[in-house]
Amino acid sequence: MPIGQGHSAYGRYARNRGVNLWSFLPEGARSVAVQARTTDKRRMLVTPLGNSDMMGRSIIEAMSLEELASGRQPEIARELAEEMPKGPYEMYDPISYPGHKWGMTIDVNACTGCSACVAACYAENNLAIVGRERVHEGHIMSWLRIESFVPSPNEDGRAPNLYIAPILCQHCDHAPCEPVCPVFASVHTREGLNAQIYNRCIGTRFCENNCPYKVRRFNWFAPEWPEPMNLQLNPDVTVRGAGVMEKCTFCIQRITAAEIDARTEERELKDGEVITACAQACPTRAITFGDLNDQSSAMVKRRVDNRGRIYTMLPELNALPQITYLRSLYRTTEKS
Amino acid sequence: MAAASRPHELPVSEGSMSEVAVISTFDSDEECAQGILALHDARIHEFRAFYPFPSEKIMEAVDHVRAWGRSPVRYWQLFGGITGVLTAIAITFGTSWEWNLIAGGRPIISVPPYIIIMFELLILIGGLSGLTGFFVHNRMPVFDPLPGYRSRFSEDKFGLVVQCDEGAAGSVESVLRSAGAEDITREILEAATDHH
Amino acid sequence: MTPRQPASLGAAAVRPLRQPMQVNWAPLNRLGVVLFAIGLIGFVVALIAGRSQRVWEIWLVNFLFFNGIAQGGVVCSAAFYLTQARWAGSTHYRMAEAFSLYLAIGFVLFWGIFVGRGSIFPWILHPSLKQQLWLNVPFLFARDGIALLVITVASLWLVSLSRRPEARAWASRFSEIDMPPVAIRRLAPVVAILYCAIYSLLAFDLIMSLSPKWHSTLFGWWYFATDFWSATVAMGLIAVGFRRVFGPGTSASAPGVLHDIGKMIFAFSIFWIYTGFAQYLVIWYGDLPTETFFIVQRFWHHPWTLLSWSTPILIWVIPFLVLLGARPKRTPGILGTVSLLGLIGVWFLNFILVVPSLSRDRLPLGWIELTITAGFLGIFLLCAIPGLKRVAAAAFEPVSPELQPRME
Amino acid sequence: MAAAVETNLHPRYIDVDRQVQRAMAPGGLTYWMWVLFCAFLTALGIGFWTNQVYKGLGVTGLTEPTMWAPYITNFVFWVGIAHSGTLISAILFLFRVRWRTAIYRCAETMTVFAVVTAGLFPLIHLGRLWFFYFVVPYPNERYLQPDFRSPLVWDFFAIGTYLTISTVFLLTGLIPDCANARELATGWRKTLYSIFSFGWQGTDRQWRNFQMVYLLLAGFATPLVLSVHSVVSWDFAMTQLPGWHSTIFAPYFVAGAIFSGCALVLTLIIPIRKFWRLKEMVTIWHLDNLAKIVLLTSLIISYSYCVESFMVWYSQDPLEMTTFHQRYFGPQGYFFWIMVTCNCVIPLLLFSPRVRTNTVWLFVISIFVNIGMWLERFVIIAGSLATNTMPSQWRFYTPHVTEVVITIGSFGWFLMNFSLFAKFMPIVSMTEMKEGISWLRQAVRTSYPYRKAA
Repeated sequence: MPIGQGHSAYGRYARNRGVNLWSFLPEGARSVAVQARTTDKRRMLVTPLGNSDMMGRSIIEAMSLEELASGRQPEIARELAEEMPKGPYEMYDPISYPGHKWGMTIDVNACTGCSACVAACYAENNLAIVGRERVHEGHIMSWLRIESFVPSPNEDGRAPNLYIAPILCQHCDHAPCEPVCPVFASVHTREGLNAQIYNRCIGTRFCENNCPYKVRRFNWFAPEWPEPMNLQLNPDVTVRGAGVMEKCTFCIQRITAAEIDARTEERELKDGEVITACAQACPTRAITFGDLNDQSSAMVKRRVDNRGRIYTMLPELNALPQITYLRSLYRTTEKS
Repeated sequence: MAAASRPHELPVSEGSMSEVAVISTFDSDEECAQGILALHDARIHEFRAFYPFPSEKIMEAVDHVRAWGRSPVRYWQLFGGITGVLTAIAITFGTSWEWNLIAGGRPIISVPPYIIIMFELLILIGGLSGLTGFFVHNRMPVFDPLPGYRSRFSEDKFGLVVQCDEGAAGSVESVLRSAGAEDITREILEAATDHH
Repeated sequence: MTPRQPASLGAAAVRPLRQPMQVNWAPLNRLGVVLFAIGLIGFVVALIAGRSQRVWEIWLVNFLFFNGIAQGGVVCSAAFYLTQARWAGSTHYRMAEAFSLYLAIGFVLFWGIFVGRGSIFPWILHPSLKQQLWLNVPFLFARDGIALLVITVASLWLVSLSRRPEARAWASRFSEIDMPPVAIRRLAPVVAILYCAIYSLLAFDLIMSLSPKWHSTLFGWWYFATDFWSATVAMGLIAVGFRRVFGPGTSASAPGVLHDIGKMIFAFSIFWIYTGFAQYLVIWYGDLPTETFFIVQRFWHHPWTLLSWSTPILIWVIPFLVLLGARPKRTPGILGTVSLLGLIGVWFLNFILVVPSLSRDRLPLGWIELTITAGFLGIFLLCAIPGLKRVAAAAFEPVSPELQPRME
Repeated sequence: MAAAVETNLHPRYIDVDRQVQRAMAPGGLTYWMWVLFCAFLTALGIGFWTNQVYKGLGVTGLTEPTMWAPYITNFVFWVGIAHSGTLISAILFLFRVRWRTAIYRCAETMTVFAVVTAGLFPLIHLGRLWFFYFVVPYPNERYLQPDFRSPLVWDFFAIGTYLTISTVFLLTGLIPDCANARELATGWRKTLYSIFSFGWQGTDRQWRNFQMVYLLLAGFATPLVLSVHSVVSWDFAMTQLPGWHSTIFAPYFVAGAIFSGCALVLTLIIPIRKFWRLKEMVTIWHLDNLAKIVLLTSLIISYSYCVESFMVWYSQDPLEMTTFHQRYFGPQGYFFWIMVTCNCVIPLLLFSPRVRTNTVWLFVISIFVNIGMWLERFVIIAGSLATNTMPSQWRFYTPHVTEVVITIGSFGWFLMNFSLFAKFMPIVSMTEMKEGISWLRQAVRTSYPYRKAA
């Protein structure tokens, strides 16, 4: 049962939203016995997530400390490597990105699932808040979501209790969403970003169909921000209208602002100058953002330092995501 | 008549007498085809056949008699098709070059998908151009009906119309009658119409 | 008007130059024997020299190629019955069935693959845990052997029915609603359905399983369409050959018949490129490594590039461009050349489908391949002679006057 | 039936005219009630569409992973329906198959209006309908060009070409017929037919060019048929989505299209020949042959289902395995089994000549086939999207009233257009029927002796 949520303050829109279970507990209590009974009140239990079974797919990976120490890959990675063809398989010539090429490293082991990144993303990018009923309909607008999977029974005792990781647009080099767009609304920038150009979008929703990570969000209705919520909108970010597809931009407004600053000061962009909202908000520093072409950037270093743990989601699709995850770690001796 | 026995000497479309259209009606396409061959044997070439459906017998007779060859409409279609492919190449390659946008890591000029556009425009422009050719060569739409047309020629009768000088009309009629025309009438033409 | 000739014979129903009994089949016979002997020697020498992989991979290529022609021909004949095609009386049935005798031999030659299985199928050496339920030696050879036996028996049965007088009489009558004899009417769809199912199975088992990771759902369909096309091309070669021997006066070599065969070659070549392109495009776009490697290796990597690109050129580009008009279809020299190149193209295709899966970086095309191919060709020619004799006989059968495009 | 009395083994050409004229006679009350009913359904659909455009696509039951469910299903369904028309009119023309003459006009009319209906659905499903022209390649001040790599742009070209060429083909074939009708009609109808006959008089030169252009259009329409539904299938096959990404889709969809299209021709022509007394023209022989095509294409799609399932199992691809497992045994698995029953099992009845020559059986089977084919597209589209690569994002589609009404409205729209056209234009080609009518009568009498009334 999630705890620590709910609001009692922050204005009329936030007040009395949700419940903080802590408030029911006596001071200093770490556990309490409760009695459950039916109240005959019906309330929809809503979750944006569907299936909690990962079905053995390479979405959130974990490895044991022993495997890490001995340099072995976990079973799922070995299986996937086995499936890859031995010979050449690239249909397209690689495209070069001479300037910056933005990427991200996410340490799954450091992620606690606190959802600060999600909140930061909502605030930074003017995401529409749709409410419980429409979340139930499947109309949630979050660009970044915390996924949690329950390990399958056969992995019992050999995996963490729960797989948790933030999932957002992977900014794939071979982005499946891009070529299917008829109007170039989904297109790659010369800095390796998977951009979504709202003005071009006509809402065919083909991109989301072909997105293997399902991170694109469609404006089913025109979003509304009642007074005075409209005043807290980020002026650097467009507000999208009805019928438009949207998704994570790697906070392109921050990238652009930093690049403009650097250009006016006639200097190179420094590592760490651009930081996405999610990375900024993450209390455990699980998310690092940076330039892949800069070999000394913290993001690249983090990958290099943890090269035994790196993986990309669903590698068999060859989408070449620019987000690299670091596997979660667990001890095999630990029983769950 | 004597003319029927000496068909080679039939004067056709000569002199300054007024022109007439000799309109013969046939009951079956078989007879109509025979009529066409009879006219050919009589060295009469200024005729026009009307028939309500594309009868192969008549068409064969017409092919035999006239040195038309195959319809030029096919060249319209051919050149239309080529134009279509070239147009498609121009717009697909051209805009890709111009915009130079990366999508999904695919090459800027991605030939396999463009083949589909080429094919569709081949069909589209080729088909429309063939239709245009059809209209042009048939001089359609026709606003003034051709001399000698009878409404039953679009229903159940076959017509052979010969344009000739009034003096020659008699001999033409006898040729047609001997071929099996069931009904023959004359229509005096006011001015010479174009024979296309 | 002069009495109409059957439309398919065109205007050129001229007196034949020679009668069928005057044809000397001995040179063809001798050629077959010589080629077979060469093949046998090559086969034995290569096996003694320990080149078993090369022997058996080319064996597989030739098995697929020649069986494809013979089986495709019988299915052509079944398709003619299903569509009640009577454009050359009964002659085009004889042409399609000309190679059917080879099917019986092909069934025997299939077991050569069983003998050489160890040097062909990679999943025997490196069994895949996931796929071994399907890819294991006893099951594969049992199902393919039974399937081949079934379709061979059904095909030969159809051919024997088709050669009966009542079928021949039906073929030289003309009325569209008039149906072929009832036994054929029942068997022809069975053969067609079996062909689609079994040749898909063979394509999956004998070609696709050579690269066990690769799969394409259209592959079976595309493959049996290729075989069907190779049979139409073989019919084209027969027609052109008979034109050389008998002149344009027979119902096997008349310009109208050449024209109709040319149309078939043209149409099915387009279908071939369509199904081929449908696979290429989907794989190109889908960008899944387990699918793309098969194509990337063949089309973009040394030493396969040239052979791979030559197949669509020989099977589609040349037939399409050359046979676009009516005149080239009626010209024996052109039709013959296109057909011959097409057959070579199909052989290349079988080669390029089979061999790169087994030897990734080297192109094995030497004396072993040439002699064994010659041996197969020899057997094929020897099997074809009785069938060709029947074509020659049918070509001189008088065509019923009812064989006209229109019944009055 | 009255038709049986009039049977004449040696009909005159004018008999053809009379029969077709009878079908074109001013409609009675029943006819106009039917047209009004269809118009009402259309209006209902338009109303709901307007509401959807005004409020946003959220009024539908579409959700996050099932971004395309009913609209694209309808699109594919109607495009599929459109295919048999060109098959019958063009491909069978090239093969010189004679049974096409009596039914090709009906099939072509169906084609044109089915494409018109199909073309609406990409628009209906757009998020921003008012910017649909962004897909059209033309020089513009917004500095926009479509991406020719996108299957949706191929769709635009393919559907546009198909609509144009099939309309041209229909109208070209109508020219001599309209000339015929012109001579028979009076009043405003005479003006109508005069316009559509373009002054046709049937001279030898006109016919020669007509034959050539008709042949060439048929020759162009034939590969076009293959390409259009292939392109439609590639909307799905080009993606990486398990259940969509499959090389067999192109020919399999084409076969499915012809399957459903021929079934709908049966659905339409059986009542028409009964109510408008065209049994002398559209004989049981025609229906028998149509049924054979339905059977053949049913076998092809059964083959495709088998190969698809086999290949999933053969490749042991975990993503595909899960999707197909869900397709067969998931929460909406019953759709799949209904589909298999309608598409693969019920058409097997057509192996029996008795069924093939019984109009009631044929009508019922054709309805089942259409249900099955609609479900097939639904199963592929909505089902595969719901069980995608990210298990956390699975969500099955449930319809809301908007899609249901718009779907019904599309049937109303199609049937309204078709019924109007069939009443005002010759629904059986008079010119082509004249050629072989006496042959046809005699041949059918001798070949179907056990169905005298046909």
